[in-house]
Amino acid sequence: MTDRKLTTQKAIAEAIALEMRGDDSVFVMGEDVATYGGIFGATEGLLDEFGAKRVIDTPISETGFIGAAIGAAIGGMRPIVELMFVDFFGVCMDQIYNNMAKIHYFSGGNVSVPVVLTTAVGGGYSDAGQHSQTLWGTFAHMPGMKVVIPSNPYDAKGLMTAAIRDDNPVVYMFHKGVLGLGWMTPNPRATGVVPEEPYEVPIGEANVAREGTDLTVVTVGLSVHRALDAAEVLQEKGISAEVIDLRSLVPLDRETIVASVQKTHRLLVVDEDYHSYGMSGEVVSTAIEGAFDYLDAPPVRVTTPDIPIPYSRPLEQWALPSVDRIVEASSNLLVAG
Amino acid sequence: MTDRKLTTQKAIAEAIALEMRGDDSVFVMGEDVATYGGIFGATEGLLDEFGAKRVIDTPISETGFIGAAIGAAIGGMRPIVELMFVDFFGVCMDQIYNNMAKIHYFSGGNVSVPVVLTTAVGGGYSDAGQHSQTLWGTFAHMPGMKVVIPSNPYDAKGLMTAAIRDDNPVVYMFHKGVLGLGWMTPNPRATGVVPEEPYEVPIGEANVAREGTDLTVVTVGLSVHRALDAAEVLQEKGISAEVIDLRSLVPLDRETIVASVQKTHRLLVVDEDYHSYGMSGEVVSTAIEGAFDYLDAPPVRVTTPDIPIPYSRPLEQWALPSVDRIVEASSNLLVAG
Amino acid sequence: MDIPREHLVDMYQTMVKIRRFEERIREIYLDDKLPAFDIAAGLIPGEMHLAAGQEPVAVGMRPHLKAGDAITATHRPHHIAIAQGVDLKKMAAEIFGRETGLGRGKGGHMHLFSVDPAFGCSGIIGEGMPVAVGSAMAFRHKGTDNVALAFFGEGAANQGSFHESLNLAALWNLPVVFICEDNAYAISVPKTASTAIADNSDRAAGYGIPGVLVAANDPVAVYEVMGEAIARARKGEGPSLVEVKTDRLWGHFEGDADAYRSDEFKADMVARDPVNSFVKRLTDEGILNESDIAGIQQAMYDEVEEAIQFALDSPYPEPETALEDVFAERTVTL
Amino acid sequence: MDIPREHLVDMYQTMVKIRRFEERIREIYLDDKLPAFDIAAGLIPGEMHLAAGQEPVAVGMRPHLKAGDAITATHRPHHIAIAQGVDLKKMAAEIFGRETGLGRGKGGHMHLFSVDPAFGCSGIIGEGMPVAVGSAMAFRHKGTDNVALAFFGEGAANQGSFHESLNLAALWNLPVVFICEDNAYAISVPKTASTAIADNSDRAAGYGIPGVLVAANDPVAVYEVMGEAIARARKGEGPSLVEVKTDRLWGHFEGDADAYRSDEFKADMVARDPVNSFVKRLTDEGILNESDIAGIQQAMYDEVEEAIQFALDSPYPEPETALEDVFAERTVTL
Ligand SMILES: Cc1ncc(C[n+]2csc(CCOP(=O)(O)OP(=O)(O)O)c2C)c(N)n1
Ligand SMILES: Cc1ncc(C[n+]2csc(CCOP(=O)(O)OP(=O)(O)O)c2C)c(N)n1
Ligand SMILES: [Mg+2]
Ligand SMILES: [Mg+2]
Repeated sequence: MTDRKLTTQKAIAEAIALEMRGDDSVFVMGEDVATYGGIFGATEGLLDEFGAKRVIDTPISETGFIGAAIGAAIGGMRPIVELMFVDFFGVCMDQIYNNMAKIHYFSGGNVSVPVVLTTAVGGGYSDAGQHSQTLWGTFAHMPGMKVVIPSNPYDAKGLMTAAIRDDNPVVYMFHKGVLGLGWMTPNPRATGVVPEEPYEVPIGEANVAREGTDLTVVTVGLSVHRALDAAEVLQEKGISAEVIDLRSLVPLDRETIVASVQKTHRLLVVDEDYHSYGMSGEVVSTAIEGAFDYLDAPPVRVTTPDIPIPYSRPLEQWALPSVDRIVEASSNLLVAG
Repeated sequence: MTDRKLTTQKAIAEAIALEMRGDDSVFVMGEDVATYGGIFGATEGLLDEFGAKRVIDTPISETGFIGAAIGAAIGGMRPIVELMFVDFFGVCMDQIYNNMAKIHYFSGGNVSVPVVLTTAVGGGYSDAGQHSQTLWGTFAHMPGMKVVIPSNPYDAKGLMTAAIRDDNPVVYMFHKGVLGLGWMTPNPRATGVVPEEPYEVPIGEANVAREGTDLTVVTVGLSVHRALDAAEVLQEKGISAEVIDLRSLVPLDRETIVASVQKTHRLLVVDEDYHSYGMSGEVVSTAIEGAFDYLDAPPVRVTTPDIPIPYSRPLEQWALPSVDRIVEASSNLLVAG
Repeated sequence: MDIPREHLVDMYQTMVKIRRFEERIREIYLDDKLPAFDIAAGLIPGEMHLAAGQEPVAVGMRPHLKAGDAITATHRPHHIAIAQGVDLKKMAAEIFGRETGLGRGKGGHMHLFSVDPAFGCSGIIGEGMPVAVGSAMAFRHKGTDNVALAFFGEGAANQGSFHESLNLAALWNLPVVFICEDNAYAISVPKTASTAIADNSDRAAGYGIPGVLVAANDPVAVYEVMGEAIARARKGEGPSLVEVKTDRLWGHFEGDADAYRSDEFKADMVARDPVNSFVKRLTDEGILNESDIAGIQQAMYDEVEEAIQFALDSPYPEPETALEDVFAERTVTL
Repeated sequence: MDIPREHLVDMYQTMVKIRRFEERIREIYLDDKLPAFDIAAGLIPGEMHLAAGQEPVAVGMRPHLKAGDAITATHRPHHIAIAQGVDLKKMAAEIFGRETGLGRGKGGHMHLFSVDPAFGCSGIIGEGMPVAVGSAMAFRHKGTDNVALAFFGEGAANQGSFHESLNLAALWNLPVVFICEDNAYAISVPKTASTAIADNSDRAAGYGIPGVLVAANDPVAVYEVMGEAIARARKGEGPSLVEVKTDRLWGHFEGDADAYRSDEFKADMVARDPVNSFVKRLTDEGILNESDIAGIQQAMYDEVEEAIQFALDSPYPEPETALEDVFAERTVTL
């Protein structure tokens, strides 16, 4: 065991490389995944090691190549296919939710579709309304695909390993803000100790990222970092926040949410996705269903409002969940009820 | 004022015809909307009256013709464009949620996109996993489009009139089970009195379909019928259920939900859409946020589980919300808390 | 072309089997739905798209297939599935929603999936074409000479996935044959109202691949063209696009009033029924005599009846099994 | 073809304006991001796709446009917007995220929308083509002779929406001109790795419409071909597909290391810079002299600077205005 540190982006690429070394049926395909190494570096270095037959640049034909990943998976391969930004899902969602996610069911369990669909999510750097969404609520709403969202390098590697080895379709969402890319706003939490050997982080288990006693903050992705930062501010105010990193929306680890709320009696959900009809409502409902009698105040949601993500920085920064908003909502929650 | 009765399907077609007579910029386009009159009859008779220039059969090119509706709307038309089944959204969602729904915002309010997107939703007749979904949670999750779902002929006509006259994109979902089609399982609630003149049902106002005092059942679409039927059964058991037909998911009439729950102290949400990350969670959260202190028991959800909708009748009927499931959940809810 | 007798007989047999299957499904489907048609009622509820008339497209490829080839078909899949040799009993059981069905009753008639032979279909127009491209990628990776076949209607040829799939297959020189079943209608919309050009086979040029038109709804013509296209793909020479002008004898789905096609059009179709034309030809050419034909019919009818009986004898799935098969168990663990 | 002098001058002027605009945006964009590039920082945050080198595609159509024509462009939209005459100040203000911008700061550089002239663009590849088809439907309905133009990259030509849009426009004989800006790369992926054939203009045959290749990155060549295509559309003779081989002089977005293109490739592009070639030609042909050129440059530089100054002087929107403009007020009431 070393103390080697990696960025999240390099941790993802390493997990893929390790699986590709061990399993000839694993291959990578997508726009700019080969020569460029992935716009967000998730496939960096793979072309050099594995060559153009296993690391394949595609045309801009998401329906075509994601559908092809399905066919290849049915045919015995384990494709990792990249949808460059989750925002582009609208040109190819049929293949994802109606085909990839349902074939196993339609076949009564006879056909497996072990595709890993990687995609970049999230805003905060003024990439405007068609390049800043998270949309995890949308993917998690539709049955048949697992949905994982790492927030740090360790989980990123372990979840990728687990995703590749899983016989089910797994949507693997990486938030641009947690990758540790050189051209994004620096984020110390995007670098961390990552074991060199392969390991799995089990899909469907939330992580208590910080223990606390006064309220539970449930979140995912970059907002985990915001929540951890907010927890430090809150600590100074004498408020002890427990931070839960869901890591996986499907399956959702409802037990961990409920247990934490039963302990803290208060729930704040932080969700970078749109406010309504998404993750925040599901987490609130989960807590209500499992811990109604324990709650001292109604759960509160800090989310992106139901607006397209605006471009201009003051608008965007105001709209997305921030440390300030979490601190404020937590403080209010503590005096409510 | 006459007592003329219409089916929901004919009420929709009548609303369109009335607007087309009054406004030359209104036109209809979609697969099988002209000669066939719409697979679900929503455009029946329109070709005969308005001709092939205003009632246009399209190729199977949903991205193409829904995108074209956007261009036509920006150019001053008021297109009504049909996506035959909502299940097909995956081949064209980009045009819907990234383009139609966002242009007004991106333009800072300068460009309007008055498109009505009609689409059939719902299951219950063994049309299997790619033709039975409701997916309203998916559409309602993404900002910039209104989402309406009539449950009866009167609302169907009034909401269609309001949708056509609205300067915003409106997704108009008609549940196949409420249309009163001759080839569907007969449904007496699918026929009702409809005024002959044009009128609007305001978008964003829920309807208290039945008043009650013991619990609130919030639902939409065909499940309104199921809930009303269940309410009658419950009445016999001495339980008085209030049934709220949301009619519109965007905007969502949160006030009516909250007011009802404040009155009854108990909430059951019935949602034919998938259980997680959708409408049911949003309604529960709305009640919690607005009526936490009034609730005598945690809200309960009767939904379609997170599985693709199965074909075989015993499987499908078991999976979709039914009168029995509503009665049972309501009865349990009354003794809970 | 000199076609081996057994191929001709095989194609004829399969045509009879397909037609019989479609007829029986139709009877049973309509039986308990008429006079008051209720789509949700009866032994076979839901939509039903039958392929009577399109048998030549299905059987023409049959003699050229080999083990391991993969097929994707459409919402109108029975003829193709039968021609590829999908287990008829399990297929019937799926259509009847039984536990013994290909998908344990979860898929129904638009969602028939078989592992061996590798067959899949779909209720979404154009959904299967990209999947066939992926099957071909797997073949190439494994170094087999298998071929993937993607069937689709002429209506589907205006869907974006057609374009993307043909470009991908051509670009990567993959062993895929794309077969357009041109029955001139997409539900009620005639091809003239959906397609800017007369023949989809001409669109092959946009991808630099061969595009071949089979202008007759004739198994032999299909056999010849498909033979070449499949051989080409097997040899690693890349994809082709084949278009067959065929006839959908019945409505788009059962229960369709079919008012959008003229009586004359429908009468013409019946007059050129490909099963009749083919049997006539085989008789004229002395390949089959009347007793051969009777024997084949009997055998095929029996096989179909046996499959349907299997379905009828099979139990419905338990309601709670609806929750199963959403996710596969992991096979690989630490 | 005999091109009126004022058209040549107009095209040149516009090229200079475009290039200057792109250069200034680039400077300002990079200025406060380097040496430690942070995409979220600076006066212009976010992605920035500039079109230096592609000016001929934009200016060649310009003299043929008339009031009311509608254009959809891509994620690389500035050159087209400028050539169509979109308000340069409001456009700059939008790029700088100001309240006075075309979209009140909500859209940014990939989402520039103008009502008059009718211009829109998009961050999604292939999204604008269907919209242009719809603009043309509106023109036809209103009985104007306006034309819709859809610009897209050669990468976008492999997206399903290309196929659907061309088929629809051809089928309905609509006044649309589809213009493929073939700069040989889609981010890092060369056309040879994305497109099964050499020239997208050849795909026009799949829709029965004219497909014309402009093999030179030259405004005059574009002018001629676009003149014909636009005239054809105005006369009601239907759509065309035009493909122009052009050059993206800089990276895909600012900050792109552009390592996927060889130094030689890049040097060749610089050597054939279309602004330089065009000015040389105009000088050689005696259409402009040195003082004309200096005058034009000064005027264009001034206009660009004025627009940027307008943007810089404009306030940022108030944060809460993020909640506005999601929905329009109803105009029609009971
Ligand atoms: C994406 C999508 N759009 C529309 C439909 C509805 N639909 C089902 S079959 C059909 C017609 C298909 O025509 P064609 O491809 O010619 O096949 P055919 O039915 O003639 O065999 C349509 C429009 C669908 N299933 N999927
Ligand atoms: C549907 C979709 N897929 C992928 C992208 C990411 N993307 C942005 S620009 C681009 C390359 C576009 O290439 P091309 O169409 O040739 O235009 P160019 O950038 O060369 O002007 C890609 C892949 C996107 N924006 N939308
Ligand atoms: Mg057809
Ligand atoms: Mg390009």
